[in-house]
Amino acid sequence: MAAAANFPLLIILILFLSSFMMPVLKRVKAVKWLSLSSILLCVVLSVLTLAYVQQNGAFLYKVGHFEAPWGNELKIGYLEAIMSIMFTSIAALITWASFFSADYEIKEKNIMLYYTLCGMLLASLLGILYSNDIFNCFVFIELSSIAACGIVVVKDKKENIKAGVKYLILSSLGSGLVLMGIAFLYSITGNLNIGFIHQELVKVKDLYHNTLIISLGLFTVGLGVKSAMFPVHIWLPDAHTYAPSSSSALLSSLVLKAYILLYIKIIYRVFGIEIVKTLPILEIVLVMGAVGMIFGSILALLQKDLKRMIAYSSVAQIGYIFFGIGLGNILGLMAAIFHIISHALTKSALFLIAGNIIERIHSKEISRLKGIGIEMPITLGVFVVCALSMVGIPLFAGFNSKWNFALAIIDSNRILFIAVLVASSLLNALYYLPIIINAYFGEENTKDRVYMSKEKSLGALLPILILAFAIIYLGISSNGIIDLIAKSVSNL
Amino acid sequence: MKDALLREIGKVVIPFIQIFGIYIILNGHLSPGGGFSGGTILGVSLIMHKLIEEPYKSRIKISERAVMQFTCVSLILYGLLKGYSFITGGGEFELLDIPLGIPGRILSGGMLLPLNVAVGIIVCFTIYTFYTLFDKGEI
Amino acid sequence: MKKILSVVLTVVFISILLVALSEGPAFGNADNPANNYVSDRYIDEGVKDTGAINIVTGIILDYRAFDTFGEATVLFAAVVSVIIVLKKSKEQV
Amino acid sequence: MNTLILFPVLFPITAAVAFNLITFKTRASRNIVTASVIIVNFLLVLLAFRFAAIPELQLVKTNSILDIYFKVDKLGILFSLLVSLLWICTAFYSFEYMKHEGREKSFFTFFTATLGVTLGIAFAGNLFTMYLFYEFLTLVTFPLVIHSGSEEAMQVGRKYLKYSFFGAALVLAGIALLYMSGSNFSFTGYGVINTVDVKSRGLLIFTYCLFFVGFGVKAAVVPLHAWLPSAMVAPTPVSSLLHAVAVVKVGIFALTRVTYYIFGAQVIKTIDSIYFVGPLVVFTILLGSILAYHQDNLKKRLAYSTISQLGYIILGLILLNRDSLTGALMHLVNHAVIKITLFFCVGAVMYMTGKKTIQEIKGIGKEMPITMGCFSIAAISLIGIPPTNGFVSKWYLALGGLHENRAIFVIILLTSALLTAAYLIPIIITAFFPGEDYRPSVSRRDPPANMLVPIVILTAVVVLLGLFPNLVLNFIKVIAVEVI
Amino acid sequence: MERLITNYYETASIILFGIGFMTLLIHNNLIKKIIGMNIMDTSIFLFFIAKGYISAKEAPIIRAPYMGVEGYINPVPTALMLTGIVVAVSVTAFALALTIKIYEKYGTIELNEILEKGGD
Repeated sequence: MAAAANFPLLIILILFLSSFMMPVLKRVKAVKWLSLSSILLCVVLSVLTLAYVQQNGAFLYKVGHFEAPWGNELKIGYLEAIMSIMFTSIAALITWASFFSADYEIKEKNIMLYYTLCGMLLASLLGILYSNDIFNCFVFIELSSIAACGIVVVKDKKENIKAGVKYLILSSLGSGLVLMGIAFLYSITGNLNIGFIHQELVKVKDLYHNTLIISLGLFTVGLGVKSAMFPVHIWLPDAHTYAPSSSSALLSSLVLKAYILLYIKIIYRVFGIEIVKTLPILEIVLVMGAVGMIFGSILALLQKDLKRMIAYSSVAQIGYIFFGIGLGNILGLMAAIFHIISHALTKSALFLIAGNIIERIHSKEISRLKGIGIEMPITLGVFVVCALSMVGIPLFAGFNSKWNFALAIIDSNRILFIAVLVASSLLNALYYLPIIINAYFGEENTKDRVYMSKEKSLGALLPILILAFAIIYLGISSNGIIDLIAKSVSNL
Repeated sequence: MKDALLREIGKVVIPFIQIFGIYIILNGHLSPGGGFSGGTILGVSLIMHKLIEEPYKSRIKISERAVMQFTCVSLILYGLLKGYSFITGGGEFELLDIPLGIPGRILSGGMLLPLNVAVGIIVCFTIYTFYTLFDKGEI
Repeated sequence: MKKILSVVLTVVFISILLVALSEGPAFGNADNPANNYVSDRYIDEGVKDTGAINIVTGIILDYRAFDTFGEATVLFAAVVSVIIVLKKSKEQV
Repeated sequence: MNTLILFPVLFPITAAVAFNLITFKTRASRNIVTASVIIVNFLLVLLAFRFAAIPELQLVKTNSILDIYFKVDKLGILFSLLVSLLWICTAFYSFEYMKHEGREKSFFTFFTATLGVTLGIAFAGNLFTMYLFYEFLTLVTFPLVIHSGSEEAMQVGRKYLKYSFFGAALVLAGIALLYMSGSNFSFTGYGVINTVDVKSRGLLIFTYCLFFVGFGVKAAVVPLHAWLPSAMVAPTPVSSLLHAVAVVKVGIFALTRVTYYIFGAQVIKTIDSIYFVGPLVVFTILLGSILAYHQDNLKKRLAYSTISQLGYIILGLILLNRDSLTGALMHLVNHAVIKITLFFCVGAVMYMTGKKTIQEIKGIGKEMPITMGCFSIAAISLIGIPPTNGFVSKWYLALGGLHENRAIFVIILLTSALLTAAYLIPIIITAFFPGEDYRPSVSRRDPPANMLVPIVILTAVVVLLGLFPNLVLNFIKVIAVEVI
Repeated sequence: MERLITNYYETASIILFGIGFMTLLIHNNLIKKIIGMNIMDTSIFLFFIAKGYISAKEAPIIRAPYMGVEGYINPVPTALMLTGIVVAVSVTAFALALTIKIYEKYGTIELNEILEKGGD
């Protein structure tokens, strides 16, 4: 089992090396299977890592022969172990689903490169997750933003290029801010390793108060842009709408989350919550999160395009997560982390479903979805599960996260924010349920319409079914995961 | 570029540029330079070759597949070499240690030299790919 | 109007950052926090640890090789993305 | 044998799923199956009472909140018996009625599922389980509301969803707030909250108001009542059952649970919540009556009347003495029986003649004497004239008001009774005394037996409960003693 | 305040950073945006390198007379910025590629016009 300490690094290396191999391979099918099998291997390795962490506790892993402040370092605690399982397994499901939709959405010459980028994207996200070195994180951030942008423009349409440009510009803006934040931190601590920065910061925090505020502010805005925090989310709807569905699923469920996790690491590990509480940043994050919860939902309500609506719903859900972080207490952080998981499951399923529907009926309009529930019962069944989870009906994952948010709000003595939570979940209901209603009940409006849409094969539906089961499982028995999250939060 | 003067001078200059690039790559661990800078210079020489030889038949064609293969193989090589080092270092395995070599000689830097070469190849072909794609939309 | 606004914004943004700078350490001073035990060890032991006279190469290829690996991958990702964007498919050529 | 509790809840839901999968050859066969399912379920309810040794069941307990727990107590027995009996009547009524509405498959599927969910609420043993079924109730009744599928129905359906989810969200917030002051939410006779200190008082008031408004949405408390009248676009059996029994009564039932079984009467008294929620209730009673008076559409008039009558029940609940609680629970039963009768009668008129407004039904009493006769009896009962059951419950409500030395409530009750008379008597008068220009068109056309028999039986119950109120009253008095 | 004048390298780099940032944010022309991005990145490199500079010391290439820790500047920022430069180059290349494609598809590289035309 001692070898398990190497697994996180091994995961990153396997993903990188397998994606380097893909462009050389001759057949698309081989690329697909290589991609899936490497990700599946990583799932296994992540599970073993979690087992190892449960046995031995969190551990530091030096990459190469040199100790921490000199060499790069990975830190794997409960949080990283859980999240890497989530990342890899959701990526595996999305990859599996993309086998059936890639041919339809992506030109053949690009399919191999698409999987290359996906592999690198996943590896870079895991790199951001594991790395205990802030500059290392920056490199992976850049890699992930290029790769993420690449999987948006892989569909060679006019709108995709536009969305890609928007995404790349804002994304590099964010990276610039993050790098400047790193520069400020380096100039006052002389370290890049997260643990060592924290040690130094504790010593010099009174000397450089303004620098700390501005540095954390730069991180907040920079990572906020990348993870679509409310006022700077403007790239997200375009990117998520026009990208191929599997890319949208990856972007929404994993890419955004990696940046948020990095932000959590920066608050709790680099600065330390005691220092952060003396700075006025968390309040702003809290308010932005709350505003995002409401406005994201309102904007989603106004959309006519299915994927665009789901994208705006992502803005709202990201608002929840930032809101949880902004509360600044343990329960809030736990709620945020739990929501990261439940939202990743739900949103990836929703985007895959949207992809299936759009592929079948050749339209993105919500108003054209009438009666589709009868033609694609399984797909829409999973959609119902996801929507109920989003609305926060008990027995689904979304309820648990909402419940945790409520507890966190009460714990932090800001009871008025419960109103925001209530309003936001109501708005969620308002834009998800009409789709279901139309899908199942709007028969009168569909009498003269004949769709040729049929359910996809069971193999293609397997990923969303698994996701649906995961959502229900998280809804029914969240205890184990909450315990793990509690452990990970206490070990941050 | 159909200009005899440029072509002839280019023919003469390109080898020197390439030798300079190779020198920088190989001496990366001894003097300022290394894979990135050397690779860029090599890449520039390839671009220059393409520029001046484009209209003529004598151009040495570098196929897309070759470019991809070179890049990917170098990356894999880099990954394997460094990955081996990472894992042996991080996992503290008592496996075969790569010798560090004697400071000051070209073939000294232990693993640094092959790494620099791999990086050099990657950068070289990257620069070349960028150029050709921006120019014609094909490699 | 827009120009004035953007100039004002820029000035505001810069002055916010300069606030942080004004309490930073002095330029070129050997006692700055940035020049601490980390860089000392690189200089002291770098040659012995990595076998490279050029400490910078030693850092990027050995001490912090993981960064460089990521960096090479960034380059590769850029190549792949540029190919995706710009390469014309066969029928277009 | 504790799992017996689960059968009445799960059996209808399973049956509903099965209905959706099986295709019935004829209408009759489906009707027979549906009827048998509902009757069997009634027997299952009885069986659960009879044979479940300790009537409680811990189904799932994954963490401190997600705790699905069923318990049968006297209030649950009262409610579940009421629901399952009325469901049988409605089933027979709708076999006939739904013939002209169409899409019977979907109707009976959700109709049956709703029974299970409602019984789930009746048997819920703690707050979370109740909340769970409360959410599901919205989801399963929603297809019934939008049954016709028309654009208007869709709009109303969305309205219904909005209101319901708003209420449920408030309830959830309330549970979360409550969670902070203790984690045991099983329903217990005198409440689970024992101590109220000055510090937690404000929070408790706030929490109670959240619950009140949250469940009040379903119980149509006034600022949140608008969904109820609009939901009358649904077919009559749906309006009658859901809006006289299942949905609104679930709101009341949940409020009872929260008030007496979670907070406890003593705590509610201490925190003086009546000053916060009382005005709403009074407003509900008066506004409901006044608005009912202005409606021409018969179903809408009945809907507003429901709002006002629900106000009575809630008033009884929040007065917090034994008599008022007895009156409230009594009225819960009585109003259910009366209102369902009224709706059935109006539905019968609509079914036979297609007439919907008061002007149209001139002289209908001569054409459909039995139906309108029953209507009159029920109406008289609703106004509260002895010897009908409405009188009994109002008597107790008034007693409760007097107990509290608050004559104002009695005055409100009387005023509203007058208003009730004012909006119901004209219907009877128009029906039976059309005036001189009325020419009888057809002789007798009372509805078919399937519809008529439930109406007559229910009317008989109305009278019977008025003559022998002790049948129910004794049982309710025991409940009242148990909680105050 | 005097610190700003003594640290003129860093002050200049911050000013450049602000200019680059705002160019990237506000300008409509995509090429100018990319130029802004490069100014921004370069200013950060300048900032980092200035942080690593120690007056009157040599570049960290250790030749025969080893001068001890006191003899050389801080090598870390230099090493980091090598990485940073390559990253910036990659992003710039990708952005330029996208700009070319945008021009092919929309016939303009003004972002506001593209957004207007884009519609859906």
